[in-house]
Amino acid sequence: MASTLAELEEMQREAAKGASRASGGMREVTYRDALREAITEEMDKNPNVLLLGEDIGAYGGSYVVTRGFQEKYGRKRVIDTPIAELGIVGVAVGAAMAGLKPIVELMTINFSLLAIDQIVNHAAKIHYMFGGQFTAPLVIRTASGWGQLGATHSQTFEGWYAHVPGLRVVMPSTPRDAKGFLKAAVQGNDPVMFIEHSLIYRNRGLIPDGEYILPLEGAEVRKEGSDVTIVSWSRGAILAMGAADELEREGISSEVIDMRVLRPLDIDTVAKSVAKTNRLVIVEESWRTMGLGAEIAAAVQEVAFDDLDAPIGRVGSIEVPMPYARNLERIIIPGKDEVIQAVKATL
Amino acid sequence: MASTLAELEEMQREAAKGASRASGGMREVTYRDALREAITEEMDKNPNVLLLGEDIGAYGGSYVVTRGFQEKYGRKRVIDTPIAELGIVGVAVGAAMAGLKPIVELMTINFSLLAIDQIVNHAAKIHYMFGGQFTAPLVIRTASGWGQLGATHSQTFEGWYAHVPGLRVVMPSTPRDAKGFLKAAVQGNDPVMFIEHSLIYRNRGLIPDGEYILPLEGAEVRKEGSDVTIVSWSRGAILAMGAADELEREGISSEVIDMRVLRPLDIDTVAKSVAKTNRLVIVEESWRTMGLGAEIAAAVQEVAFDDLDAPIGRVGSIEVPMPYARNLERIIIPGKDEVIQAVKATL
Amino acid sequence: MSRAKATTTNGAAANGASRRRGRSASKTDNGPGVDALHALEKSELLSLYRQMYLIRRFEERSAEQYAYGKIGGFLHLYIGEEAVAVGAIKALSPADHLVTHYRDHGYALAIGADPGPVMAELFGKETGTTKGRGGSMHLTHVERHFWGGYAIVAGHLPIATGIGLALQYQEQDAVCMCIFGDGATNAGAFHEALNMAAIWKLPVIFLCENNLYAMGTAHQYISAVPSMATKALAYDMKAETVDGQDVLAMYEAARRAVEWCKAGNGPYFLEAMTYRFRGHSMADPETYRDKDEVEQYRSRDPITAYQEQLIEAGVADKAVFEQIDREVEEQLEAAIFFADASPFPDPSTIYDYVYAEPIWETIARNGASEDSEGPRG
Amino acid sequence: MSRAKATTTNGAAANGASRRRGRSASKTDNGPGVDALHALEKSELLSLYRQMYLIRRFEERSAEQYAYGKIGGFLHLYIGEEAVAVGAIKALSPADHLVTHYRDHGYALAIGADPGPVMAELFGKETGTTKGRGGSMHLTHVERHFWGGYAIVAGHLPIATGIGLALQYQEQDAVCMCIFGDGATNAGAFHEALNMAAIWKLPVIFLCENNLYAMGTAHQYISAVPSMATKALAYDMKAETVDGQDVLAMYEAARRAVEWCKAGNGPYFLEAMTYRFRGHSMADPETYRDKDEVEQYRSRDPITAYQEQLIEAGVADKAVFEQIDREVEEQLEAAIFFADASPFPDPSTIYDYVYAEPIWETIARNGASEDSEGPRG
Ligand SMILES: Cc1ncc(C[n+]2csc(CCOP(=O)(O)OP(=O)(O)O)c2C)c(N)n1
Ligand SMILES: Cc1ncc(C[n+]2csc(CCOP(=O)(O)OP(=O)(O)O)c2C)c(N)n1
Ligand SMILES: [Mg+2]
Ligand SMILES: [Mg+2]
Repeated sequence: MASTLAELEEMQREAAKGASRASGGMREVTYRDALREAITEEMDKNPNVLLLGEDIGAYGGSYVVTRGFQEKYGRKRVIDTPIAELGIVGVAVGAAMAGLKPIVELMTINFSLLAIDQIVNHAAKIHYMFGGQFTAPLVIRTASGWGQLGATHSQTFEGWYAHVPGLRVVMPSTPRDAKGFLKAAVQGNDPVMFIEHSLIYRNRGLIPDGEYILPLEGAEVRKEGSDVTIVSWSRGAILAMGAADELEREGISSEVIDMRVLRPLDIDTVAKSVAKTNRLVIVEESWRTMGLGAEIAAAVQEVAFDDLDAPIGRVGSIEVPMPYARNLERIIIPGKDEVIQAVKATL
Repeated sequence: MASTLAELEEMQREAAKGASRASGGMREVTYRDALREAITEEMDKNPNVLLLGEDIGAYGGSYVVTRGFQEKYGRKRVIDTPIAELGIVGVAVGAAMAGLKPIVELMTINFSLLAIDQIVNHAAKIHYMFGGQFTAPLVIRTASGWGQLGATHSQTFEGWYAHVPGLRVVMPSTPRDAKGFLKAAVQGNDPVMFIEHSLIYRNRGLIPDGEYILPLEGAEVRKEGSDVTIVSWSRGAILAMGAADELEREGISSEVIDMRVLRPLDIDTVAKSVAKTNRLVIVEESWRTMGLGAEIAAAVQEVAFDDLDAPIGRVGSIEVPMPYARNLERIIIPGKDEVIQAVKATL
Repeated sequence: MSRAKATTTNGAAANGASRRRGRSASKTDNGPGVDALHALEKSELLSLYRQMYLIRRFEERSAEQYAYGKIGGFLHLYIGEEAVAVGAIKALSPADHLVTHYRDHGYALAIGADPGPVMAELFGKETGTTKGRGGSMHLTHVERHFWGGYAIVAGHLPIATGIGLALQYQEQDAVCMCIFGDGATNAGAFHEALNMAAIWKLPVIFLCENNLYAMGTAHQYISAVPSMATKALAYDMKAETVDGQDVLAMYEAARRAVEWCKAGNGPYFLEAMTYRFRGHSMADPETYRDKDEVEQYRSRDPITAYQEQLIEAGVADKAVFEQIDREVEEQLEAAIFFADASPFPDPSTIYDYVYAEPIWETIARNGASEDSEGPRG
Repeated sequence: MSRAKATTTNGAAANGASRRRGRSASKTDNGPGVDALHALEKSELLSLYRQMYLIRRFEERSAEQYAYGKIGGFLHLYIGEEAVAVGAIKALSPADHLVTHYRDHGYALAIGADPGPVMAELFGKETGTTKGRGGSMHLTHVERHFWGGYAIVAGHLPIATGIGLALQYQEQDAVCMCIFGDGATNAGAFHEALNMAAIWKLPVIFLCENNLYAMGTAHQYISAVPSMATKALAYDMKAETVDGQDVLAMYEAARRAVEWCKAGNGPYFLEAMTYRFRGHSMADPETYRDKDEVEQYRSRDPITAYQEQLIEAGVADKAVFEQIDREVEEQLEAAIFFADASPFPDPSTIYDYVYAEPIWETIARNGASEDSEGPRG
């Protein structure tokens, strides 16, 4: 059982070794580089893969994920688009229907609201509405995050996308998941919302040396424990690990689950854990009311009612439009202390 | 305790009598006419109230709520807009900031996705982001509903709006609430999402004779009961009453709560009821995953954990893009049978 | 400051001189449609008539079936506008692509969909063009790359642009034609799409059916300019306005557009002036326009006008048309029979097509929707 | 087909002949800005200089404070574009209204906000223009109806249009000026707003700061037309392109726009050609443009050019400018001191301003967020 992040990485290294034995081991990369590898591998392999987005060319992408790609692949395959989120996603939907494999970058998930009609009413509907005759297998990469960016640039709407049948929604927290999921998304036949996080691009982690993909399904137990289950995803999962670490020192053993894929949602893995720990705390950066934690809590109490010894706790952001002032922002976004407090409340 | 819809109306009549004693009683109107009364009363009183929307003029509104208003109030106050949901809402935000009181009609809530950036990133943010210096007190009227309208025209996103601090979200099920809430929304100083339902415009109900407003807060117990609590809103609340009726005949006594206001959410009233019945079923027309029922379930298990004798049940739509075929549509939207089944599962 | 590119129609561009026959032209000048009248084979000319008549009668029968309760939801009839679809589609080759708005019956039929599956779709049957899933607003014809009707106004313009991007990317000798109404030109999606199509010089024909109304609102209240083609100026896009009630003029204009795009010149904006003779959908009370106005437009019926034109030009006589009409009636009788006789989708298939990849085990396991306790879980 | 309305700048419209003084004009022709040079009082001319210099130095000091870690998030400097804001705002009267995008420091200062509260806002302090809630991108100045900077590209164009609607509705003799970049003209919101402003003939000045780039992408890759004013053609809207590096030309053009709107002619599209000397924001690596190009534009610095113009015209000498510069430096020193000395918002006020009406009892009771167990419940 891992009790520190270093130990976890060791664990992951071990676990992944098995998977990548053929290619001879693991190496450490940043979350950003993991994404870059996924994109280039897929572009090198499949000439129909192309990138569309604002400032992804000469500027290199607002979070520098696509730097150098336009030089390498040319303007035909790395297209700087106008600031027209609705149009860009729509163009990608059409291109995907007609046989290309577009990876759209929306600078941040906040701007995805402008494209949400294309995502929800078009991309997610194409396959069903036309009786299975067409698909729109585009990948939308976008970033959640915050950092004194103000009310309109600090939100995260993963829970909304998780509501929509027809979409697959992924929100990886590690370089390994980021690369494996992104490759799976590109190779798959369904529209995928692929949500990154601006504050973890520089995080480092181990990935298998060779090519690998991770199917877009399933939560993962990041750390085993016996007293309480802490569930989160994206940066929240890292926060949860940190909190678990500290709790461990106080003698509280927590099992940490990274949801990773938000639609379809793997409630099963959470329920299994709760059967063991009998306690659950969900951690998210979103506003708590109608954040994804609501669904997880509602679904878990349904399947694991008798296993629960305490109310499921939810930790989320304070429900206000994000103020700019850094002291307020720090209070609003949940931190380790809030997670620890919520865990203790269940004990 | 009312056990039929007729009895409920009788109850309401009685209850409302008190409130409207001054104006001498109640009268029966349709949901549509209740809305029309609210709009005309507010327009007659306040010259700054104006209507904006697609086809609200000569066409009379897609659900005929505004018929005749352009003749009565002129083109200045009843403005047919282009098909430009984003722009319309944005215009209303600006007009509201500058002192007008716009009531925007978005034909259906499906199209609100095109305007969601203006609703979430602008209307809901104005007051907080500018430190309380401005408000954007517009009212957005829109309709949920279905009826062989296909995948893009049969959705309902009230749960999404309930996620957003800064917005008030209302979804009335009765003519009385429709009128009282709409007037409160128009008189208020905050942006309001006012969500109607296309399948209940012709429903009749009693409203007080004179002028009245209902503050935008609070769930309402529509029927008292002791064995189980059924929570819903909008058309779902009517469905729940029907199911309760039938359950009553089988000897199962259910308490029915109409949430009515979806932000702020009145969990307290639900929790109080659950303290009595120890069982809860939530009914909604939305997809269940990340529907508003998720939040209600998550919040109730938190505050009423020890009161619950069974998992909270959720009834929602089958999670597929709505097909056109009527036989499939009927299966997808929950009906009385599904509610009854879910109630029995908690007993 | 860019120069105006919009022109009015002229018959100069369309020609098929090699196939020109010695038919006498009734019109003395070489106005719109005359070249086509000369260039097209008799069978082609009659086929245009047949298609228009088929659409007209299909719509009339649809209205009737709607009244019987066999069709639900919205039903947007194409009556009065038949010449636009028929003329435009005539200019497309099998390699070309089509995307339309919800008023799509005419396009489905013009591009070659069988009336049977189209009617079956309106009935919501498994044998419909989208297996009863899409309904009236979402018809398709896969073989001819008709990617469907779309019900969110202007939402399909970016999609058509994306198809155009794919055609260009894969260096195909094909265009994507995109149909929408005058009302759609006021939506942001329209402008975002046109801009991208223009920047990237994509082979997309933006065909605007200007029927003067968006639902119940006349264009002057919702568009700053009366000509929708004006809007192409903002993108320096080649544009043209054509009489959409004249099937041959329509065809010629569409041909010019196809040629322009295939020559690598980028997109083309075509505005077809037309009029719908019926309400916006079956629910429309038509309170927003004068009976007189409607009557005036009805007197310029594209089908009877074309019939007269062909008779005058000596292409066919009354008997030929009567024969066609009879055949169409039979075809529609058969289509309705087919639709009636077809089964509704099997409820057990309700989860089919949500995802193109198989639903994964996790979702099946966690019981959110598909668990064993029944569909609603 | 509508006729092009866009014109290039000419100095003819702006005049204030009655107040013309006997100052000798250095330019022989009556080109842009010359009328203004004659018409404005010396104090007004110097005030324009002072404002530009204040903005320049404010931005430089902001960059410095950012480097010290006192400012967070984005910081979009206005350096190089000062003449646009200063010239444009000069044309507004106190009754007029202003809405801008996130690159808003220049506008806040030009319209009269104190540098102290503006700097305090950048620091996120309670004494800032929005009490530390909005930050750099959301400055305001309530007294002068500056309704704020907005950070969603083009999202504020409909809002400005709505303010214009309110002005017209309430028959006020005022305009709403709306500032945005070249990149914003490709967004749907831009078009939806312009269309409505044009249909309803609203008193809105759409002032596009064409600095040739949207973040790191040059306009030719993302706009189908090089002149943003071309896009006004789609709305038959009066349009003009002006040299945004010339503060007097800018003022004259803005005056024409204000007069046009106030005369009830509807909206006016003004495209100011400008250039930002620094990166898009502090995070910008500036990999997308040549150093040479930047140097070339820097050599046409709007502030030094104007200083020279005033010296040449005999309005002031070096000593006057040195005096102004010193005063500005002191003002900024005081502003930074003020910002530094100001408190951060009190955490107990974190729920203030979410709603304009008091938070109702229900939400307080149900403990979703505001319950007694602490802010996160
Ligand atoms: C985004 C959106 N807003 C509103 C509607 C409702 N609506 C359906 S058709 C229509 C009018 C469209 O008019 P036009 O584009 O001129 O096409 P026409 O029906 O005249 O062929 C409207 C407003 C919709 N389907 N989508
Ligand atoms: C809807 C939206 N998309 C993307 C962004 C990110 N973004 C911020 S500024 C900007 C460029 C805007 O360029 P322009 O309109 O020319 O203004 P400038 O910064 O040059 O003054 C972009 C893409 C945003 N804020 N909003
Ligand atoms: Mg139309
Ligand atoms: Mg720019």
